[in-house]
Amino acid sequence: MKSGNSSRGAVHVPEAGGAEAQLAEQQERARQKDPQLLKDLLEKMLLVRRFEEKCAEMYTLGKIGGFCHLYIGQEAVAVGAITALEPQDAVLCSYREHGHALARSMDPGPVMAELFGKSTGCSKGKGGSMHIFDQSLGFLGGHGIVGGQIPLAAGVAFAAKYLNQPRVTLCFFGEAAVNIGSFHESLNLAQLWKLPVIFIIENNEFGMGTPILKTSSIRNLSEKAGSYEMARAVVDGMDVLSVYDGLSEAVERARKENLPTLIEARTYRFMGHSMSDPAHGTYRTKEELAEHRQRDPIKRYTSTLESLGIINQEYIDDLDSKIREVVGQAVTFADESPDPTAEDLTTNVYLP
Amino acid sequence: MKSGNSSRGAVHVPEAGGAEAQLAEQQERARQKDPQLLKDLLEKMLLVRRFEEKCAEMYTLGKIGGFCHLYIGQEAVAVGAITALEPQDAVLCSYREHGHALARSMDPGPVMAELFGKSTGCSKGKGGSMHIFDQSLGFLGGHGIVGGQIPLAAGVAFAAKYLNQPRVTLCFFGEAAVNIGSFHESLNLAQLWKLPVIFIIENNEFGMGTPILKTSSIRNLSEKAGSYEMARAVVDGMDVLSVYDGLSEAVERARKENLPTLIEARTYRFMGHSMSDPAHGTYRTKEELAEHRQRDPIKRYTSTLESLGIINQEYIDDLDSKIREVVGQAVTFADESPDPTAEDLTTNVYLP
Amino acid sequence: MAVIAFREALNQAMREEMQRDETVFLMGEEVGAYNGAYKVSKGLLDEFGPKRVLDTPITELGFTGLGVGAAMGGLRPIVEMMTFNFSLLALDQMVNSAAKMLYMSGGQIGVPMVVRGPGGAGHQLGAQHSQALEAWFCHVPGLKVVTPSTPADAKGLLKSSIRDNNTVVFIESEVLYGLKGEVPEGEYTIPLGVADIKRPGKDVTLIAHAKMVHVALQAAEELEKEGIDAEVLDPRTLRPLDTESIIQSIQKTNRAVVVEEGWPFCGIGAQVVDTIQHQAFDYLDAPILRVTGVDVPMPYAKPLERLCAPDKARVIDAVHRVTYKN
Amino acid sequence: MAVIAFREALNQAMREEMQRDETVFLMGEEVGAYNGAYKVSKGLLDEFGPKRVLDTPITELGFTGLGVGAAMGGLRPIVEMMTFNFSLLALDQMVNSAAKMLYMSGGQIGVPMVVRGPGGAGHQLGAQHSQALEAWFCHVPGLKVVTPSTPADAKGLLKSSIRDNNTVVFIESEVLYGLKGEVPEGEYTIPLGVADIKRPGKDVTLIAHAKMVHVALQAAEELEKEGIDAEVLDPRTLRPLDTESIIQSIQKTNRAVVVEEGWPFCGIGAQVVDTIQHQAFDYLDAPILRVTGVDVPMPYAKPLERLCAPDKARVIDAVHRVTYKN
Ligand SMILES: Cc1ncc(C[n+]2csc(CCOP(=O)(O)OP(=O)(O)O)c2C)c(N)n1
Ligand SMILES: Cc1ncc(C[n+]2csc(CCOP(=O)(O)OP(=O)(O)O)c2C)c(N)n1
Ligand SMILES: [Mg+2]
Ligand SMILES: [Mg+2]
Repeated sequence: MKSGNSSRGAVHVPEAGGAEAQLAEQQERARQKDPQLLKDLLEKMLLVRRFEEKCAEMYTLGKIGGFCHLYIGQEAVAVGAITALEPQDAVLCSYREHGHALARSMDPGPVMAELFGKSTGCSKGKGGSMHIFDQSLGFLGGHGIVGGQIPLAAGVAFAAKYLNQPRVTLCFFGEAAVNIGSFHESLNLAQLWKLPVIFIIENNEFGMGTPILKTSSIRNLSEKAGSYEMARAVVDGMDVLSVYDGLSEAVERARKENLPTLIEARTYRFMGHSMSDPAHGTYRTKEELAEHRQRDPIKRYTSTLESLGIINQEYIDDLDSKIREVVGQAVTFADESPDPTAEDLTTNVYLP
Repeated sequence: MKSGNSSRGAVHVPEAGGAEAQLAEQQERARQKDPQLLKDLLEKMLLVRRFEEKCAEMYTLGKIGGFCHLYIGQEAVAVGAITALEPQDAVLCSYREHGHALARSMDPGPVMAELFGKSTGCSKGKGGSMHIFDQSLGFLGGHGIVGGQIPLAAGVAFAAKYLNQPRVTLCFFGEAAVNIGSFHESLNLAQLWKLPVIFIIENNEFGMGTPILKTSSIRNLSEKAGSYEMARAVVDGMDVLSVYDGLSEAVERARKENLPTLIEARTYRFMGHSMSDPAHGTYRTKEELAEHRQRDPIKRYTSTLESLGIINQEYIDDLDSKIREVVGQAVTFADESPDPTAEDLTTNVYLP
Repeated sequence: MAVIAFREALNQAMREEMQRDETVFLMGEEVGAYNGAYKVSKGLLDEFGPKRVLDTPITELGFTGLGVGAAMGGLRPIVEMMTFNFSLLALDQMVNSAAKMLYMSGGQIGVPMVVRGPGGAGHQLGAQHSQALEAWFCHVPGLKVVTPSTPADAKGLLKSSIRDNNTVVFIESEVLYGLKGEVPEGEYTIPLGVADIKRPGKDVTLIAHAKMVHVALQAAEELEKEGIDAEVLDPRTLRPLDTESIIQSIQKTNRAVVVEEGWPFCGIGAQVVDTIQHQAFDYLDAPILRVTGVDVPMPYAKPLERLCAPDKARVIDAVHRVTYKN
Repeated sequence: MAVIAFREALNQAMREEMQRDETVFLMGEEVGAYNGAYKVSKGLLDEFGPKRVLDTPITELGFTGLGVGAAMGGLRPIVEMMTFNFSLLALDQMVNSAAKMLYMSGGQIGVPMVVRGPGGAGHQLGAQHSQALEAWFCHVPGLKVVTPSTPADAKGLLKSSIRDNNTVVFIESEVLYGLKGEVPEGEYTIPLGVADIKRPGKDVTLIAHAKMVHVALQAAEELEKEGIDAEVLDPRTLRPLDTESIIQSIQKTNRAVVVEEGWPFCGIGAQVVDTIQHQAFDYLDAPILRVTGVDVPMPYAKPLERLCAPDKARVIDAVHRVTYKN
C-alpha cells in the first residue's frame, strides 16, 4: 500500500499475485505487529462473520424484516479500518453496516435487537438494519440513500476541526456510490476546507446486480481523487492488515495535517445484495463466486497467524465457540426484549 | 490547442505569453483559414458586443427586468465554438446566453423582444433573459439552475445517437458549475454511453463574487476529465480562433466517434455578474479589470485581421455601423411589439 | 379476461408501447440485466436490446436530467426510479426542467416523459425508504400525477402516460406489485384525469388512491354489514384531479372521508377537502374527515409500522364520525 | 424602538446568536466576502472571520449535507440558500437526513440547523427562480417551517430558530428585504408555533403569511371603507401551525379567506382549509376561499407576472364572496 499526495502520484495497486504471494505479503505485515492486535483483528472478523450468518438465519425465520444487507466476505475492510481509529473518532456507513457497528465495538445484543425491531435496539427499533446508531461510540449510522452519508461525514469532520477535537471521521460507501453527485461535491469540499475525513470505497465489484465497469468509465476508482488533488490509496480489502496499514497512514494524515484521503478497498461480496437477492444466478455464476470465496479474508488471515505461530487450531476452535455463544446471547437478548409500544410511535420526531 | 485522449494525456495550457506572442499565435491560426469565415467571426463577436451594450442601456431604462447576465469579454467563446457547428447541431447554455443565441444566428429582434418580455419574443416573453429558446435552430435554452443544463445536453446527445442523427451537442457552463453534482454525473454518463456531446467550461474566473480557487481544489479544470477517462482540451477563450480550432477537433470526435470532450475555455468577464452587480469593487479592483480589458478578444482579433490585410479601418467602421443599426432595429422591434395578454398566462403549461 | 399481476400489467404496457413506438425507451437502475429491482421490466432487455433498455449508474439527478434532454431531442423516455424515495435527488430536474420547459420556451419544447416506480411504504423498510410523496408532485403545474390501484388501471393508465405529451409522474404502490386482477386483452388505454367509482354507494364517499383503495373497499364491506352504504371513489389521476366526479359523488352522499397513505400535513387529502368544501359546501352534512399516515418518519419495528398506515378500523371510525354513528 | 430593514433584522439575529454561542456558524454561496447575494450577512465575515462564515462552492446538496453532519458533530449551522429555488437540489439531505435523523437513531442524534434564504417570486426572475415551496417543507415531520412578515418577527423568529434543537426551514420573502419596521432593542425572541393577529377584526379572517400579510392588510384597509372589519392572522410559523389561534378567530368571524403566494394545488392553504373545516365546521357561514398564485410556472413578462400573485383586488373579491356581498 502506498499513497500519493499529488494528483499525478503513482498508485500502488495490490498485486493480483497468487494466493501464496498474498499470504507472504500478509505474513510480512503481521511480523511487524503486536500479537494482541493481530488476535483482536481475527476476533472481530470472526464475530462479524458469525453475526451475519445468524442474521441470515433470523431473516429466514422472519425475525428480521425489511432490507437486510450482509457483510460476509468484506469483514477485513471494516475491521481493518475501524481498528486503526481511536475512541473519539467517528464512523459513518451505508446500509450495509452491521459489520462496522461490531468492529466499532458495539454490543451485539442491541444491534441484533435493532434488527428484530425491539425497544432495546440501539435505535429503539425505529431504525432497523439500515440505521444502526451509537452516539456514545461515535457510530453515526447506517444511511439508506446511496451517497447520502458522504457529505454528512465531511460535516462531522468539519465540526471536529471547528471544535479543535482530535477526531478523525471514517466514511464507508460502496463502489457504485462514486458515480453520484454527493461523492463529487463532498470530496471537493473536504479537500478545499482541509477536513480530517477518510473516504473508503468498498469495491465489492457490484452495485446490486451491476458490475462497476458498467457504471463507471474508469477502472481505478481511487484515481477520482485526482479531480480534487486529494491523497489516495488502494488497499487489498481481503487482507485485514493491508487495510489496517493503509488506514493508519490516512488516519495520521487526517489527525496531523487535517487532510482527507480517498481509499479504494478491493473486496468482494459473498452473499446476495440483500437477503432478497440470491448469491448467484443473475449477474454472476456459482463458479465465479466459488473462486472468489477462495480469497476469504478470514481463511487467509487465520493461515497467516497460524503460520507465524501466533495462534493454533485449538485457539481458533475456542474463539469460534466463544463467539458463537456471544452471538447466541445477542439473539436471546433480542428475542426476549419487548416490542416498542404505541407510545413510542410519536416520540423522537422533535427535540424540545 | 492540443487534446489528450487518455486520462494521463498531457494538456497544453495556453501560454500566458505577452500580447505579442498571443497576436502572433492568432495570426498563425488566421493564415490557415478562409477569409470569409474570419470576417464572419468578427461580425458575430461585434454583434454580441453591441447587443450586450444595448442590453445594459435598456436594463438601466427599465425596459429589461429580472436578472440580466451580460457576455461582454467572453464573446470569443460562444462565437468560436458555435461557428464550428453545423445547422443540425444543438446548443445548451446557462443563463448567460444572449451571446450564444446570436452566435447561433438567432434574429436579434426576437431575442431583444424576449428580454423586453414581449409576445414576439423567442419564448413569447415567458422565458426572459435566462430562458432564450429557438427550437428551429437547435438552440435549447437558457437554463437558470447552475449545472442544470449539463444532464439535459447529455440527453439531447443521447437522442441524436439513438435516432442516428449526425447531431453534435454543445453544452456551455461557467467554471463554478464544475463543482456541482450534475457535472460529475453527466460526464460519467456521457463517457460511459459514448455520447456526442462537448462540455465547455467558460472559465471567466468568477462565480458571482467568488474566484474559482476558493471553490475548486484544483486549478486546471479540464483535468477533471480524468475521473472519466474523457478527452479534454484547454483553449484560449480570448482568442476566437483558438476556440474555433479546439472545438473543430472535439466536434469531429463527437461526430465521427460518438465521443464526448471536456474543454476549458479561459476567458474573463468584463461586466458585473449580472446587471445588479458592479463591474468592480468587492471582489476585484478597477485596475485588475482594466488590465484584463487589455486582452479584449475583439480588439486582438481586429488587429490580427488588419495585420493580415483581411480588413481595414473602413471595413470595421462600416461593419460597426451596420451592426449598430441591426441592434437598433432589434430594440425598435421589441419596443413596438405588443405585451403578452392575460390569455397567454395559462397557455403552454401542458401540451394536448 | 386474463388475470395477471400488477407488475405484469405494467410490464405489458411498457412492452406494447415500445413495440408501437420506436422512440420509447426505458432507463433506470437495474432495469436491464437484472430485470428490474421489482421485476417490472422483466424480459424487456431481451426483447428490445441495450439500446432501448439501459442500466444507469446510481445518479438519479443525472439520468433524470438526461431523460429530459432525450425528450427534448425527440424521444419518449420512461425513467424508472428504483423507488420514489430516490426521486428526492432528481426533483430539481423534474420540477425546474421537465415541468417548466414548455412554458419557459413559449410553447416550443415539451417534455414527453414518464417517471415511474414504486412509492409508499413496503414492509419494514424504515424511515428513508417509506414515504408517499404524491402531494409534492401534485403541487407542480406542468406535471401530471398518476397512482393506479388495480392491474387493469395500471396497464391502461401507463399506456396513456407513455403516449401523453407531458411529463407524467407515475407512482406504483410497492405492496401492490403482486396483486392479481383481470386485465382486458389487447390494446386498451384509460384516459388520464378520469376517476373511477370502485364501489357505488349512497351514504358516504370514501376517496382513496393507490393501495388505500383496497383499505377503503375493505372498510366499505364491513360498513355494509351495519347498513352503511359507502361509495369508494378512486381518482386514479391525482393531477389533473377529476373534480367533477368527486363533487357529483358528494352531492349524492353529503359526506366524505379521504384516505391517503402519506403524511397528514399538506397531504393530497387536504387539497381534496378544499376542493369539496369550496365546490359543494352546501351539500355537506358533516366535516370531511381524513385518514392519513401518522405524522412521523416511518419506524422500522413491525408493530410501530402497522400503526402508521391507515387501516380498515380507522376508516370505519371516520365514517362513523361523519355519519354521526358513534 | 429602532426602525430597521427586514434584512438588517435578520443580520442582527445572526450576529447576536453568533456572539452568544460559539457553535453557531454560517455557510452558503457568497455569504462571506460578498456579504451575501442579498446582503443579509453583511459584515459577518469581518466580525467572525472565515472559520465561522464560509463561502461554499455551488453544491447545495453537498453543503447542506455537510451542515447536517456538522450539527451531528456538535455545531449549530445556519445554511443559507442563495434562494430557496436551489433547495430543490438539497431536499434529499433536508428530508432524508435532517428531518429523520433523530427518529431513526431512536432519539440519539438531533440536527439543530437552520436552512434559510429568500423564497417566493422577486421581480421578473422567471420560472426557475420564482417559486414558493413552503407547502413541501410543511409536509415533512421532523422539520419546522417559519415565514416571517415583518422585521420584528424576522429577528425574533430567527433567533428562536437558531436556538431550536431541530431543523428549521426559514423562508424570507425576497421582496420584503427592504421593508422597514420597528424592532425592539436588545435581545428578544418570538417562540415558534405562535400566530400573530396583525389586525384584529370581527367579520372575516384573512389568513396570510410572509409577504401576503401585507396584501391582506391592504385589502383589510380597503374593506374597512365598505364597513367590513377583517381580521388578519399571520401564522408566522407554518409548521407547527398555531391551529388554536386560527380556530378562535374563525369562531369569532365565521368566515375565512386564505391567501398564499404559491401554487394552488396542494398548497399550504389547502391544509389550513382542512384544519378549519374539520375543527370549526359548525362555525362556518360560508365556504372558505383561497387566494393563491396562479397555477402556472412563473412567466417573465411583467404584465403576466403581475397577474400571477394574489393582490388586494383578488382578496377583496374573495371577501365579498364569503360575506355574500357580491
Ligand atoms: C440514491 C439511491 N439510489 C438507489 C438506491 C437503491 N440501492 C440501494 S443499494 C444499491 C447499490 C449500491 O451499491 P454499492 O454502492 O456498490 O454498495 P454495496 O451495496 O455493494 O455495498 C442501490 C442501487 C439507493 N438506496 N439510493
Ligand atoms: C444551483 C444554483 N445555485 C446557485 C445559483 C445562483 N447563481 C447564479 S449564477 C451563479 C454563479 C455561477 O458562476 P459560473 O458557473 O462561473 O458562471 P458565470 O456566471 O461566471 O457565467 C450562482 C451562484 C443558481 N442559479 N443555481
Ligand atoms: Mg458494491
Ligand atoms: Mg464564472
